[in-house]
Amino acid sequence: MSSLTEDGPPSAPLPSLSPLRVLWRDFAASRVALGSLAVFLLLVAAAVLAPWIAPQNPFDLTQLDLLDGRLPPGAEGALVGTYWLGTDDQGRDMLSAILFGLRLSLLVGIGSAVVAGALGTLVGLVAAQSRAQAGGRADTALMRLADLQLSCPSILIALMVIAFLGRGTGNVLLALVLVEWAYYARAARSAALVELKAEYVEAARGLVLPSWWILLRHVLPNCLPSLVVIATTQVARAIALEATLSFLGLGVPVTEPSLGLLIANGRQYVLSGETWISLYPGVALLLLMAAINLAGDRFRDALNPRLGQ
Amino acid sequence: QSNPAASSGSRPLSIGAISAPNSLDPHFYQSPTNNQTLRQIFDPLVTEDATGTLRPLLAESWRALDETTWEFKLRPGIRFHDGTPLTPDDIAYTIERVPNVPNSPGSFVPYVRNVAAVEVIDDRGFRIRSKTPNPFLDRDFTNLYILSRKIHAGAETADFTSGKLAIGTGAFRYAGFTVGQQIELEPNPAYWGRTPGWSRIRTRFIPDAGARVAGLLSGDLDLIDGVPVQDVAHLTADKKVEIFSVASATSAYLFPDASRDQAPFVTDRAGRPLDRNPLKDVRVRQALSLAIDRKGIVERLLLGQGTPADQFAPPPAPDRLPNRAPIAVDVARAKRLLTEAGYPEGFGLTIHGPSGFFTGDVAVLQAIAQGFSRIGVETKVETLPIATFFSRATNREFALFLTTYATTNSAELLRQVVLTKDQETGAGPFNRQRYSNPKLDAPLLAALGDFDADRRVARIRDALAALEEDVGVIPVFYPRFNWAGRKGYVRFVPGNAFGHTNAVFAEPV
Amino acid sequence: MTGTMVGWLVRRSAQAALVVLAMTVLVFVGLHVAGNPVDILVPPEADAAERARIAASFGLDQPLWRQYLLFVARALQGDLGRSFIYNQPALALVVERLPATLELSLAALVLAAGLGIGLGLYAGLRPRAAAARLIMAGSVVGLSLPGFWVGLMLVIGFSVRLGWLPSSGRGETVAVLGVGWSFLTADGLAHLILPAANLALFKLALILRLTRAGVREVVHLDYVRFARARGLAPSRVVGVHILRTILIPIVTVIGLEFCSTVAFSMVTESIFAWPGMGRLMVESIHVLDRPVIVAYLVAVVLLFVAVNLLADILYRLLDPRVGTAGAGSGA
Amino acid sequence: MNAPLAELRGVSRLFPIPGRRGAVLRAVDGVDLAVRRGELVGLVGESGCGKSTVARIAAGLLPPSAGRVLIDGQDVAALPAAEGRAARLRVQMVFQNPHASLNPRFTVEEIVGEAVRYHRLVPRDALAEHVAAQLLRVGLDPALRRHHPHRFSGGQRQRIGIARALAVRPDLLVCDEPVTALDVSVRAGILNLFLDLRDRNGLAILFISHDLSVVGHICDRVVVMYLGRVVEEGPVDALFERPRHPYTQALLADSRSALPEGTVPVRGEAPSLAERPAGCPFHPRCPMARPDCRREVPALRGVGEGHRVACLLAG
Amino acid sequence: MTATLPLLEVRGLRTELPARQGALNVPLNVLDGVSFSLGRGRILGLVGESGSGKSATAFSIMGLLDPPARVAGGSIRFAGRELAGLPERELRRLRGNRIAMIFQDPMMTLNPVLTIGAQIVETVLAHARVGRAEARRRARDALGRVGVPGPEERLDAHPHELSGGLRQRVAIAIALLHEPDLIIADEPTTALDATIQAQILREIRGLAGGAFGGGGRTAVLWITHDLSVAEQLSDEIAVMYAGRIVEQAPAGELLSRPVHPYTAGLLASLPRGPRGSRLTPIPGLPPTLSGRPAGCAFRPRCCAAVPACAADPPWQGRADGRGGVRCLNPGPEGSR
Ligand SMILES: Nc1ncnc2c1ncn2[C@@H]1O[C@H](COP(=O)(O)OP(=O)(O)OP(=O)(O)O)[C@@H](O)[C@H]1O
Ligand SMILES: Nc1ncnc2c1ncn2[C@@H]1O[C@H](COP(=O)(O)OP(=O)(O)OP(=O)(O)O)[C@@H](O)[C@H]1O
Ligand SMILES: [Mg+2]
Ligand SMILES: [Mg+2]
Repeated sequence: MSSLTEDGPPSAPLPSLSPLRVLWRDFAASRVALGSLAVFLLLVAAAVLAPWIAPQNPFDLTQLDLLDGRLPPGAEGALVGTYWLGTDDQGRDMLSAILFGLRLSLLVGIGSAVVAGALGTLVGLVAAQSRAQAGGRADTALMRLADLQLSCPSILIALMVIAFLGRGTGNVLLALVLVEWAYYARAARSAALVELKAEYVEAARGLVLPSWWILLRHVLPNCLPSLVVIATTQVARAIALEATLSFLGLGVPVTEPSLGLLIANGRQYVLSGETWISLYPGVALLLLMAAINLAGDRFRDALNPRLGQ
Repeated sequence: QSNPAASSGSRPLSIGAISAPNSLDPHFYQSPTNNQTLRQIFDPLVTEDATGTLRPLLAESWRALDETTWEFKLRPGIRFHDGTPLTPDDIAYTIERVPNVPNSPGSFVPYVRNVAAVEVIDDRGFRIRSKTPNPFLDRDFTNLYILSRKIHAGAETADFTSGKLAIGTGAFRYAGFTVGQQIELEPNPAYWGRTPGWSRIRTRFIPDAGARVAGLLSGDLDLIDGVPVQDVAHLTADKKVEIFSVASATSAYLFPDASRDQAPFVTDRAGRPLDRNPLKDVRVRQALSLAIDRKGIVERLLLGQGTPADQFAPPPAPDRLPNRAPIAVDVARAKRLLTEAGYPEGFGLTIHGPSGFFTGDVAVLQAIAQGFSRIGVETKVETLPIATFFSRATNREFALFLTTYATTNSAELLRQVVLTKDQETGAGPFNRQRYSNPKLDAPLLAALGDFDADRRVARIRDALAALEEDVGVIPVFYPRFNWAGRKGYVRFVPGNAFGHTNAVFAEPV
Repeated sequence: MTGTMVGWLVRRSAQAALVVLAMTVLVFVGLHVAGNPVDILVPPEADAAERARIAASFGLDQPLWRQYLLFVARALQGDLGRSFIYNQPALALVVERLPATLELSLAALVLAAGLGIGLGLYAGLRPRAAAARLIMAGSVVGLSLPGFWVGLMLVIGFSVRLGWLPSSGRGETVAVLGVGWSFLTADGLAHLILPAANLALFKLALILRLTRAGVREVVHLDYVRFARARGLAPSRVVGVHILRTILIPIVTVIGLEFCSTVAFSMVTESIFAWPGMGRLMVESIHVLDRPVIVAYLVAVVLLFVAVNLLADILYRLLDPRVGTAGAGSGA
Repeated sequence: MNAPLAELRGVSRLFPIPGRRGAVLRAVDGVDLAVRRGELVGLVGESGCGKSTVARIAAGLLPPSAGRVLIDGQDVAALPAAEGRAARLRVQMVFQNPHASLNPRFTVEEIVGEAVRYHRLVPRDALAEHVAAQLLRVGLDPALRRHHPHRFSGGQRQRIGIARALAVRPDLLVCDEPVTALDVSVRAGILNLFLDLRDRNGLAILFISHDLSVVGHICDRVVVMYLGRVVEEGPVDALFERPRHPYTQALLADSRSALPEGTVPVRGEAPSLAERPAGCPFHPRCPMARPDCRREVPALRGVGEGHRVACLLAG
Repeated sequence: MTATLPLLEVRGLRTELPARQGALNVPLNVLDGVSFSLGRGRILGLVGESGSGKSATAFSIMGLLDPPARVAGGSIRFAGRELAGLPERELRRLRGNRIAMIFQDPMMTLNPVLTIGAQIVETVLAHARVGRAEARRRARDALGRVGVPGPEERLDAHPHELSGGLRQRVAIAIALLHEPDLIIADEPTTALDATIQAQILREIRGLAGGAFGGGGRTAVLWITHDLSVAEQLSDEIAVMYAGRIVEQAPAGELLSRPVHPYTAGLLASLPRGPRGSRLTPIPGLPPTLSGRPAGCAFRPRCCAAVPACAADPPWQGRADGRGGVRCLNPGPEGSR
């Protein structure tokens, strides 16, 4: 693609945009990405505003009525007007449950991705730096730690966390972070190892900038694209893992179901034909994932100044 | 469609079972799964039917001669699968063997600990002497399967599991076993009684309910147990499927911490710890009991596959309290009781329960919380995997938890669960909340040594009534067990109230 | 070359041993905190004496540190203890089920890798084609739907409604090298398809996306163009020149995914009643059967090390520029 | 003659050979090199002979395995940390690849101003001005300072690299093949820039290239390397007029005309550094090699004013 | 030399790159009417600024443009056969067989993960029905022919184990495998040093001159931006600027008497004069692909530009038919 970049600068200087504006312009150039972002923001907004827009607070047991259990979509209920998406076995309005569940799933998925991403990236950068500059002892130790994590089934880690700390959203988050950091660490390390060999890093060394500065200012931004890719799949993975934990009875509290837990709960009603209990949360999850992945793909491209425009 | 070869004994039976036995050694682990599975290969002296009544099996008849002596008479002509005849000495051997099964995670010792000696009278008769009077001695032999001294002397658990010594007197013979996967059986042509006419029985262990149902619907399986409640209705409507069910001997109940001055997970409505334990007040316990919509739970969550509780003891127990009406919801009275007890505003409570331990456990706990919340007790629900749930319950970490107990014997139910815990005598091993009620203990202890059947039942009922009055436990419901089979191929008549599948009860049609 | 290889192996094994040791400590402490197996196992009729006997027979009456030291002492002699509930050597129990899990995981990986690489190549080479867009959209579905739900859907679709494939179990096996493999019989293969597909779905999506990204990067490189300039057939350009270069990150991911496959096979094995060690593990976790859990983890770590080793060897076959030093650091 | 600004004394550098445990490759072998204030020194030699390694050692990017790097007569490695950093800032590097040596995510302004800001070389409010001045100095419009490097042509990018180096006010620029990737017209502009910097600012430049016509045009002195060793060095005129080492002779002949008639061409490829031949490293390819070339490693000997050569035959 | 039909004849080649401006499709012209012809046994040097379209010309002929770039017009006749629009299958038969190409960077053109032997053998097998053993023998011979020492052992080497010079010679050996009629070399010696470059130039020269079984019938299109290399090697030189050939002439003449101001500018920027004297680069910047001015694209940088240059300057052929120039105001002193 070198030929493309030989395309010189325009003779008249463009108005200088701030980097964020440029990022946004490049991102917005794709209609699919804009659409995905809109869907994503809509879902986030719906999740954030859930307490105000949901017909019911599905986490509040006094608002539930067993007698409204497993009503099909569109049924009229005793406590809430119309259950547009039906109800689950406890009589939870599915629409409300999905809105609130989205909140939890976003918190769990994105929260764990952010925390694990930050932690794992830091570990990966430190490991790469140690390998590139200091003989790699720290690298070996950290990577073995990552091995330890990767070879220990995530479900067992989650069980232990929940055994130590009890069941709860925060603990699920912690378990997911413990499960995920190693992926980021490895990805960050391998990307950073490549970047650390790049000439611009050498140039920065020549300018007598300290290692941490180089790692954070030069290496990290250049590792971001691959980390964004990992992050988008890891968000999906975290949400799926949370759902799986719920399926195994280890996830978030049952009275405060996430999307995954809603699906897990609804699964038992699939054969009996009450498919809406798992189907609608599934559709919501799918929408969320598609939006995150498509927007993430574009974001990665936009992060690359070469592909911009 | 009916099979032309029906009932000719040439048809195989393929069963999908919810759980698997962990060994084929009948004395290795005392659990309903093991007992039901092994009951196909081995026989006990006495058995218990679906109404909790004892019936003869290997023993043709028995009676207590005095408070510590019981005389049994074996059925004539019983042979093990290899042709070895059954003798009274085999009973002695069986009792000798039970305490000597190494590494058992739950042995049959409690059933035989009280046996002082086995005396052989002749080639069919023998006497069992007990150390202390035990009116329930015959009941203790319902799950103890008889082995042969000749065949099984020195047998190790592994010898059974490998099939080598899986030799019993039962209706079926061992034909293959893979731990955790499946067991295969073939009919025992020399069986003394009638054997169901299956050419071969293959039981596969499929823990996932959806997979079992799907297996049945797709024709991979002929009979499944543990049919999930939500599938009962549509399977009943399915022309190719037939549902078989039995009222179980299981009682699902809430166990409040009524003994400590301060209990964990009890707070005021704002979440601050309380200086006293409201659950200690019988009015509060009563209020909680009245807040539960048992009918709603059974009808809506269990879809009718159960019975709302009217007392602690389950329906198949002959000695339970008669003529009780199901406990109805009464929110007004419950609120009144709370006010009387000094909690007009209610309080905060977290209730615990296992997840995946019994049908609908998670859903039921939430429904209970719904009810509690309605009378002002702000209730949170925490369900735990059974791996941690029971340990924490045993460590008294919960204020109130949901669990079950299965038995057809009310005396046993009370002794195990609510009798004042006593390390010496081993009383109340499952009394995890350390409940203690002298008004219950006295009649119960008397009943446990009483050989007069009528008086014993009366005393047991006194104890049950005392428990009911004090609301020591809050009974919720009694589940129903369901099986589903291919219509026109198999009929299942559950022979007892403990669930799990036993091909002895499956008849070809 | 071989000398350094042996040294590298030794180092790697020592590290694996450390990992195992750390893991066992975690498991001992974790399970100790989680609960007491006696509470789960005891039959309702049991009394206090019986409980004490059970605890003693499992060694659970000892303080935890002594239990651990005892375990280490025995483990050094190759004895990982007996299962609390099966009374069989835990390792044997796990190893007995290893083939089933391996077979399932490998089938899933092969499926995921085969389809993922194939579709990824297509989507990468023809990024604008409608089919390619469809494939990419499908991959999002694969990433986001929970496996336990998809599994049931597969069963409903292919077993219940269509009746094409069996719904659960492992089917007929053929013994090769003393262990039973089901992919060698038609019946076994039929049983394998659904669980493998279920397990493969997530990985399929991942590998697909990875392959596509790799192709997009490599397809413009000079040597690919040079290969075309030499008049090579498209199959060779794509199959050798493009694929071989992008295979390295894919092999890495497959190696990494292998362990998560084994872990996630727990769910699949439960849904499809697949008699593998994942299901054993789930059951063991439920009853806190520590020896089995430990044995399982040991087996998984060893597998992990072996897979990593294999991946490293593959690297070297795929890319001659990777030296031993690189591999050592690559981990 | 003024004292050298920067000096390498007996510098060697070993690299482990990947895949062969314990085996090392001697990329640079006992090199002495000095650059004086305001001097433009050319460093030429076959690809892989260690030119870049020497450059990186000189610029403080790579520690030597043996030997010392002196700046203003002081051993950089022996200086206290702060002074060592200051000393290292005085030697800056310009890289061959104008693509790879600029962080693609930085704007020009960030690239040029980063180190200045970090080391607080100018007051904060003067930073923008300083950056603009550097850009102007290398002939770039400061209005482009917010652009990312990919929007610049190769020549402009190379100028950004030079501006980055100049921004920290170095005394010596080490330029590793700075014009190889550029085409002739762009190259001319960059070379002019170097000459200007030397003449106007008295900057010393170590200029690595294998284009002898360029080296001959701009350099004052030339150093010729072969297989990690300096084989000949001297003032450019003397060396180009009378190359004494057979390798230098071949290099010059080939660069003057790629298809020379009549001369004996140098045959074959340079052996790898890992299998350095015994004796004179050039002897396997040398058309005039004598038996003793195979045994004796020739040392540098003076053959004229500042002109030294390492060849047994040169007399 | 030969009066017969030229081997390669390019007429009005237009290669474009789709682009959008707002809602409009405005393809960019990468090549804007390139014409030249090349006879058997001749070497044509193609020089010009970076980005002027030299590689695009080569890839257009080979049919290897990176999509979405495509040939939009003009004709490419090879041995009397039209290549533009030829189906991929047919093109594949020609590539590597009758038309061979050598790329700039020897590190990047050989697949790093395959042995040299594998890459030569696959090329043999792509065009000849021979067995593996025979293919390997041919591979070894090919290496021997371009002077690679120890060809047998080199077959099993990987590219990274060879020096740059050797790698480039492997690429040349591959190009020569099937004794092609036309070799297109895209800056093949830029990355090499003088001694190695000299060796390769000698080999190419020999090839066109009849060595290596080419029979003196092999034509070479030699792309470079090194004017001295072009001069030494080629019979004729064509100079490209902004997607067009602006001047073509016999090698010696073009360099000694440049006609187009751009050619003159290129020559002027070579180092000459006394040591340390300033060089004279062409002022200004080459136009971007999207910002090429109408008419003569060099106009903004040309000091001899006249208003008429805003109209398209026509191609003025030389009297001897060997080239021509595209300039309204040409002259040996054109730009000075
Ligand atoms: N970091 C390193 N690790 C291992 N070997 C290295 C390293 N850097 C350089 N080398 C080796 O040292 C030798 C000299 O390399 P160097 O880059 O200095 O050569 P050069 O003269 O600059 O070549 P070129 O003209 O191709 O740039 C080469 O064989 C190279 O492979
Ligand atoms: N796929 C593409 N996408 C965008 N622009 C392209 C593409 N291919 C070629 N170009 C543009 O076409 C023009 C001609 O490029 P080409 O590679 O032919 O130049 P060149 O003369 O070979 O340059 P160099 O000397 O740098 O190799 C350039 O301006 C380049 O930016
Ligand atoms: Mg170099
Ligand atoms: Mg080019």
